[in-house]
Amino acid sequence: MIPALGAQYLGAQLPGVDLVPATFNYAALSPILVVLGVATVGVLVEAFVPLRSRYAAQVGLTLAGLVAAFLLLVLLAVNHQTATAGLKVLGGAVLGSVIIDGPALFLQGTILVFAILGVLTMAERLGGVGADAFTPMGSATPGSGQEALALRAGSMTSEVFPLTLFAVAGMMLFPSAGDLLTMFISLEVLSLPLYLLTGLARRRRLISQEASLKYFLLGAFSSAFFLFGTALLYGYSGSVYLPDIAAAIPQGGSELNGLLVPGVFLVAVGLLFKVGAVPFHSWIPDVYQGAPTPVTGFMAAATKLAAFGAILRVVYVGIESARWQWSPAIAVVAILTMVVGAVLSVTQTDVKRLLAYSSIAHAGFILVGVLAFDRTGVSGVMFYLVSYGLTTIAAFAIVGLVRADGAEATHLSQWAGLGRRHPWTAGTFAFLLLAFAGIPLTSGFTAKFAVFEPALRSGATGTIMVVVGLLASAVTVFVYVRIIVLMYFTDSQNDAVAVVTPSVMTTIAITFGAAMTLVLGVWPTELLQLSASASQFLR
Amino acid sequence: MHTLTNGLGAYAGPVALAGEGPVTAVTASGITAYAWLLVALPALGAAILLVGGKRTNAFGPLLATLLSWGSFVVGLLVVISMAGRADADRAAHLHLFSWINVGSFNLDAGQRLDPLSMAFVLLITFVGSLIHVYSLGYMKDDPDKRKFFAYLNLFVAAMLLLVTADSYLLLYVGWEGVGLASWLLIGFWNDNPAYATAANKAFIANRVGDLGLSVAIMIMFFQFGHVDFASVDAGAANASPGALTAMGLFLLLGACGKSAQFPLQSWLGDAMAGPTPVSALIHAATMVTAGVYLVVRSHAIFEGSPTAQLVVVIVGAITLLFGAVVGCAKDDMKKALAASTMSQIGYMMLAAGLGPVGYVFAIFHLLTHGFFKAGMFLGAGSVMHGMNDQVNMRRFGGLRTVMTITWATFMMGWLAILGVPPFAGYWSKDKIIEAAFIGEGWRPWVFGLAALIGAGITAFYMSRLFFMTFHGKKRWTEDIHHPHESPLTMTIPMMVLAFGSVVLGAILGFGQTSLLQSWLNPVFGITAGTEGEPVLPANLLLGLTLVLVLAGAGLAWVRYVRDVVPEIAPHGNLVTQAARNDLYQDAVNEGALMRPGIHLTRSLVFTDTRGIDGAASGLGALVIGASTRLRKLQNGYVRSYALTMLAGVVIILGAVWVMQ
Amino acid sequence: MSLSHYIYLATILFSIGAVTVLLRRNAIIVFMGVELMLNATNLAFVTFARVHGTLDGQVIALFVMVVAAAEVVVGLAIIMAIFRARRSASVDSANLMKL
Amino acid sequence: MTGTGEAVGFWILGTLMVVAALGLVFVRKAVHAALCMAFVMINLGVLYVMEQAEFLGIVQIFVYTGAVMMLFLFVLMLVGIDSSDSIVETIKGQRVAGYVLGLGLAVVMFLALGSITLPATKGLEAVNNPADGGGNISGVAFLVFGKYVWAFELTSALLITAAIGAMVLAHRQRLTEKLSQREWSQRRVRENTYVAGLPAPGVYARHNAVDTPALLPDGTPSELSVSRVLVSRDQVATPITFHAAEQAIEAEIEDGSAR
Repeated sequence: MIPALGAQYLGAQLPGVDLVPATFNYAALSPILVVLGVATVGVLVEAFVPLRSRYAAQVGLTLAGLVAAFLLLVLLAVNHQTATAGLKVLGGAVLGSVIIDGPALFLQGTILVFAILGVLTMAERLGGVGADAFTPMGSATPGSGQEALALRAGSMTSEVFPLTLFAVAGMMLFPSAGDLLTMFISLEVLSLPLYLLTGLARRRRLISQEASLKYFLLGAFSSAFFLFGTALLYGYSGSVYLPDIAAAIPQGGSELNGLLVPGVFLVAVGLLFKVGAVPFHSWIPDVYQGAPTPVTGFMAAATKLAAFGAILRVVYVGIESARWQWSPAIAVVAILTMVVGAVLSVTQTDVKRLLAYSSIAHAGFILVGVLAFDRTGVSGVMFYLVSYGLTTIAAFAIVGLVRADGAEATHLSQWAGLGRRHPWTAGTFAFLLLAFAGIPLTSGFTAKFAVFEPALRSGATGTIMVVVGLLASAVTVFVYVRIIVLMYFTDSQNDAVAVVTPSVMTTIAITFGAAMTLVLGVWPTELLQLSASASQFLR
Repeated sequence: MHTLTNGLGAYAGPVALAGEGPVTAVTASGITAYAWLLVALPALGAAILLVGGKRTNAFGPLLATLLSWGSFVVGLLVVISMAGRADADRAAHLHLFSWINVGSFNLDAGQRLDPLSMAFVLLITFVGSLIHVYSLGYMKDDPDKRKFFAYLNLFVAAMLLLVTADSYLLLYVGWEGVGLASWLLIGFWNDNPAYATAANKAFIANRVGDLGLSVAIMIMFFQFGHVDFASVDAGAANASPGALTAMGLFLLLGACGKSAQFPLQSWLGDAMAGPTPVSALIHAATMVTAGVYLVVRSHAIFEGSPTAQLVVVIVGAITLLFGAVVGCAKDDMKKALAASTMSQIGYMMLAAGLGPVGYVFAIFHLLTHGFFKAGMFLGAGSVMHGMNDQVNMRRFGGLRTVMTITWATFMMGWLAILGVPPFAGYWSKDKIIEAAFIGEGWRPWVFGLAALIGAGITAFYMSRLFFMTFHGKKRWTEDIHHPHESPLTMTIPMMVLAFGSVVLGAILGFGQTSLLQSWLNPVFGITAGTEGEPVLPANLLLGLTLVLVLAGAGLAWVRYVRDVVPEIAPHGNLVTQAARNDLYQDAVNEGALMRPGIHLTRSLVFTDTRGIDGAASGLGALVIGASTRLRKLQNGYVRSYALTMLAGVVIILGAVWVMQ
Repeated sequence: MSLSHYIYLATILFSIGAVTVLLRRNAIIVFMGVELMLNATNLAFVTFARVHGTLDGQVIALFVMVVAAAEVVVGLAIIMAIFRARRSASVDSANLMKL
Repeated sequence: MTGTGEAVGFWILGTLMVVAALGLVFVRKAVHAALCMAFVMINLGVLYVMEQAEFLGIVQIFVYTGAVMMLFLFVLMLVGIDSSDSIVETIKGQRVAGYVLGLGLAVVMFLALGSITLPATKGLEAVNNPADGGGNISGVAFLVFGKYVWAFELTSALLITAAIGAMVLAHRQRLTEKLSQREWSQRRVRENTYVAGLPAPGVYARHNAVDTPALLPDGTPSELSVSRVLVSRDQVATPITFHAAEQAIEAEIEDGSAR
């Protein structure tokens, strides 16, 4: 906080510059600040706490920080809730750079829940010294003596926990950023740790590093597009603040229109890349496959949520009034995304890749809701993100437990007959798959309904998208049922494949995810109402 | 600087609640307010048995049976209280909870308790509970008995949810629930791969049907904005015939899947792989009739679309003949009964498609059929119980003396299905035949004759089954020494059902305005005497039917009692062979309709990557082909990925530029 | 000379950067292509700042440099790690995962 | 509109920059590409100064070119040159498609930009040279610590992440005691391998460089004498040329003795 820079002083000094001093609303920022603070403490833990107690310290600290942040957030939301308007907005936390309004609170809370579940799965040790999913030493060459030595010496990359926290902070800021610069920086804050986490898998290190490289190069490529788009929009409106851009659109004459549309699309490229929309999706299968499985689950759930939150904000706060210029193209993207995601998942033979393609298809379904241009669309999208995320984290946590000779057995053929030997695990997984397929009585159905319904009402384009969406879901049903049949009705060929017994942490994550998948399918009203009351963006 | 704007369109508040539509359904009160117990009791049983695990092994089956009876008692009380009210007040609506609340779409979960649903409730809970009792004996030595009872309870709960739901969506939940329970029970002995495959076949045929149902619901939603019965009924009055036809046809597709009607009939025979009580309950008495319920429940839609109605009648007529022909050639006792079920449901479907004339008869036949068919299936189970699980009728014969009770109860069912007066079938089936002859032009002749001829064939194959099993010489295999009568837990339910087969028809159907008709009156609003006259005099039809039935039964007596029944099936002529092969329904389906489905099944169980190639044909081929081709774009080179991205950017920007 | 020439120059540099990403196999050069794209963006920001008469564009460009610097560190670390494992900095050799 | 001086500067620098940037696509050696890049960046700095962004121009040259590009060069040196430097295309159609798309991007952007007319340039004179003497640097500072202070603080998270990332991926913690020279020699004797140490590279008479293997008495090169890294990178010089010269001398001596 810079209290010394008073407004009068600045105004007197620089008449030509429109400067306003920074005002921090610490209360509104507190959850993010807690997460960032704990992350920094985590870095210090890395430096000062001896190896023996480092794991416990990091995991405890991280979980405590996340829970504290969540509680603060709940307090924040409850304090500003009124009976009629639902979640009241809090206003710009820092001069409009960070907007804490209904959607922001809702999405931040969800990210924290995802983060808690994600950290629970990441911290799984399975009897080892450090987290089982992560390499003992990131810098050691895969398969080298150094690596074996590190394993014996009991070293671990406990840095993953502070890194995760930094990513979480970035994710929380991403959908609440009020200007494109803050959005860009949050994008990087959430991406950089994820690039690193992707490359730290314990097993199949080469694939993991490859995933990291691909993610990084394509991510940097896409954020360059985002930035160029921001530059064009800045040129268009003279500001990077979303409300300023929105204000410029109606009065902007045709002479600058040439900047607006390319600017919007280039910004969209950066955001659509993060959600994995076709044709910006190609990183998803490779990265999801290569990353450590708990990271994949966390990433799939939380990044998608944060990025869709940012899309919602850009669309509804910034560029909605120009929507006739850009929404047809994005509708095409949505249709392509659903079709390509669904069709490609048919021929996948690796569970993680299959879920990755399914995640692409889901991004398409969610985009349909975004394009409804309606408050119910916003709440539908938010509901979809919550239910998809919870299901995804649980599903990837289960994938991480199915092992053959200590390594994850991700090839589909290895899952044959799993239902006979591990009925509970396979049953839960089958249920989660049904949720992905959108079968009624699972959250997947309610969620699909919540995004398709506003789209149907929005007009002809919406109807076309919904029809394509239904056809695509029909294709994906085949894919998921195939796995279920494989688990229950084929004879196992490989007795070496077994489900390892997880610790209580992973069990909590899986149970919570699966239970919520059921609850949100049978009794979605509460969350639907919450998301509806939190769907008003502050402009 | 910041203002709370509402530029995204006003937030749509809650709109009219479901169930408060124009149809006069009073809010449930008294015992009716506890109708949720109908579903809750068996659901609780399933939950206890599944969650409780092995601890409930000892008392679980008994508990499940008691809870099922509890459900029956609740149903009975509701019916009694309903009977005490005036016609107009009989339909009650019970609001359960606010279910889905998405923007402008509000749907509450609730139960619609009207005479139609309560008729089903009584059938399901009564037959279901009897079969619970029967299973106590039948499954006594099965190690997984507890799971079996849990699934049975689950089935009863789902089926009751299906018939008491107040909206298509909640009905769909029950619909899927019975599908799940059926799948679990068919594959109950899934250690045997053939049984597991059968379960899968049923699963897939049902999914095709479900797709139809869900599409129908989507159309309804799109058309009316609601999916509860009240609003749909109200909306159907003003909807365009085209939309109603679309809804009707998709509903029919759903009904065909669940009720094993042409062309989705092939799974029912294979479903006999499940334990026999399951076949009796699910695949004869209750679940397979859900399609009929759906069509009757949606009568407002079908009445608005003569085309859809005609298709229903055609499907019913085809299936009733189809099932009858197949039934003539089957040597597997259960499969013959399954074919008969298919055929009888064809009768109901036909009746339901005839319009207001036929609804009551469809439901009437459904109820009587539920009794006598369940009774016969239990009889079949009893025979299998005594004969080391044999099902080949050519190795039965002369069981009358050793299984007297089974023989006697089975005979009641046999007489009932034949339509011999005064047994139950006489009252219901002959009415359908009569109704089929009502109308103008070619229709009464085609459909009436189909129903009439069907009755004759039915008499033949059912008598064949009865005689081959219980009469004639013993043709038992060597390993069977002492066939024995089943224990009381099994025979008592059989006796109860046999009693029903005898008297139920007369109770419900006697008189000018029968009991059932006046009971269902508030639902359909039919008054007696409005149905018109058949093209042939009713008495002549009755006589013709009886003659055909006698002829059929006589032929069977000549061939299977007087003549010697060969232990190995004779080669037979082309027709027999075709019938034996289910009239090549699998082949036909595979070639024309089910081909994608079959290939799906195959690829569903693939275990290696090459399995995918095997799936490459039919509809799936399109998707899989596209998938294989698209896959090549994912070549692993990061530069290619970047290329895709840049191409996307350039194409979008270029396209937008061109548009402007 | 109109200021839009600067924007045209930025666009050209941005496109060249993108082509570099598509065509070069050395991960480090690919990464330099991304850097070139970011620099082109900065040029656009600085030019638009001049058009609008505010310093915001310059400040944003400054932040972009900071972000790019952080990105460079992470990126080069990842490239180094891959090089150590594979003895190759070619982005094409990293294609174990496909289809 | 700008002055003539700026126009001339723009056209010269702009042309040079585009040519240098194209070098990134076309030059074969990675080091040359990096130098091209550095050249573009320095010119960008100059353009910034021309555009009244003095602070940014200086930062661009000092920090970006001076630090970031040097980091690039440093890593390039570490990684060395290998086949990846080649500009021969291995993915079918990639090169053509790349050119087409690059050109396409430029064309669509040009079309879009061609349709705009920038508003009258306000210029930065008012903010850069106000009457009270605060300059460009103060103006930027006030914005960084005023309006954009949150972004500024947020970058700290990025920098910490980058630091941890570099540590995680590049820092190798020493897990075993470092052996002293004495211990090394003791171990060699104990294991009885290379007791006298590995052969030194390239010291055979005519040549000495670490990439040249030593020649064994029978004239074959000794793999042991060069670093494994060089071998795997295929950067080992062949000793055949020296060997041939050697034989030529020997032949000459023989000839002489026979004469």
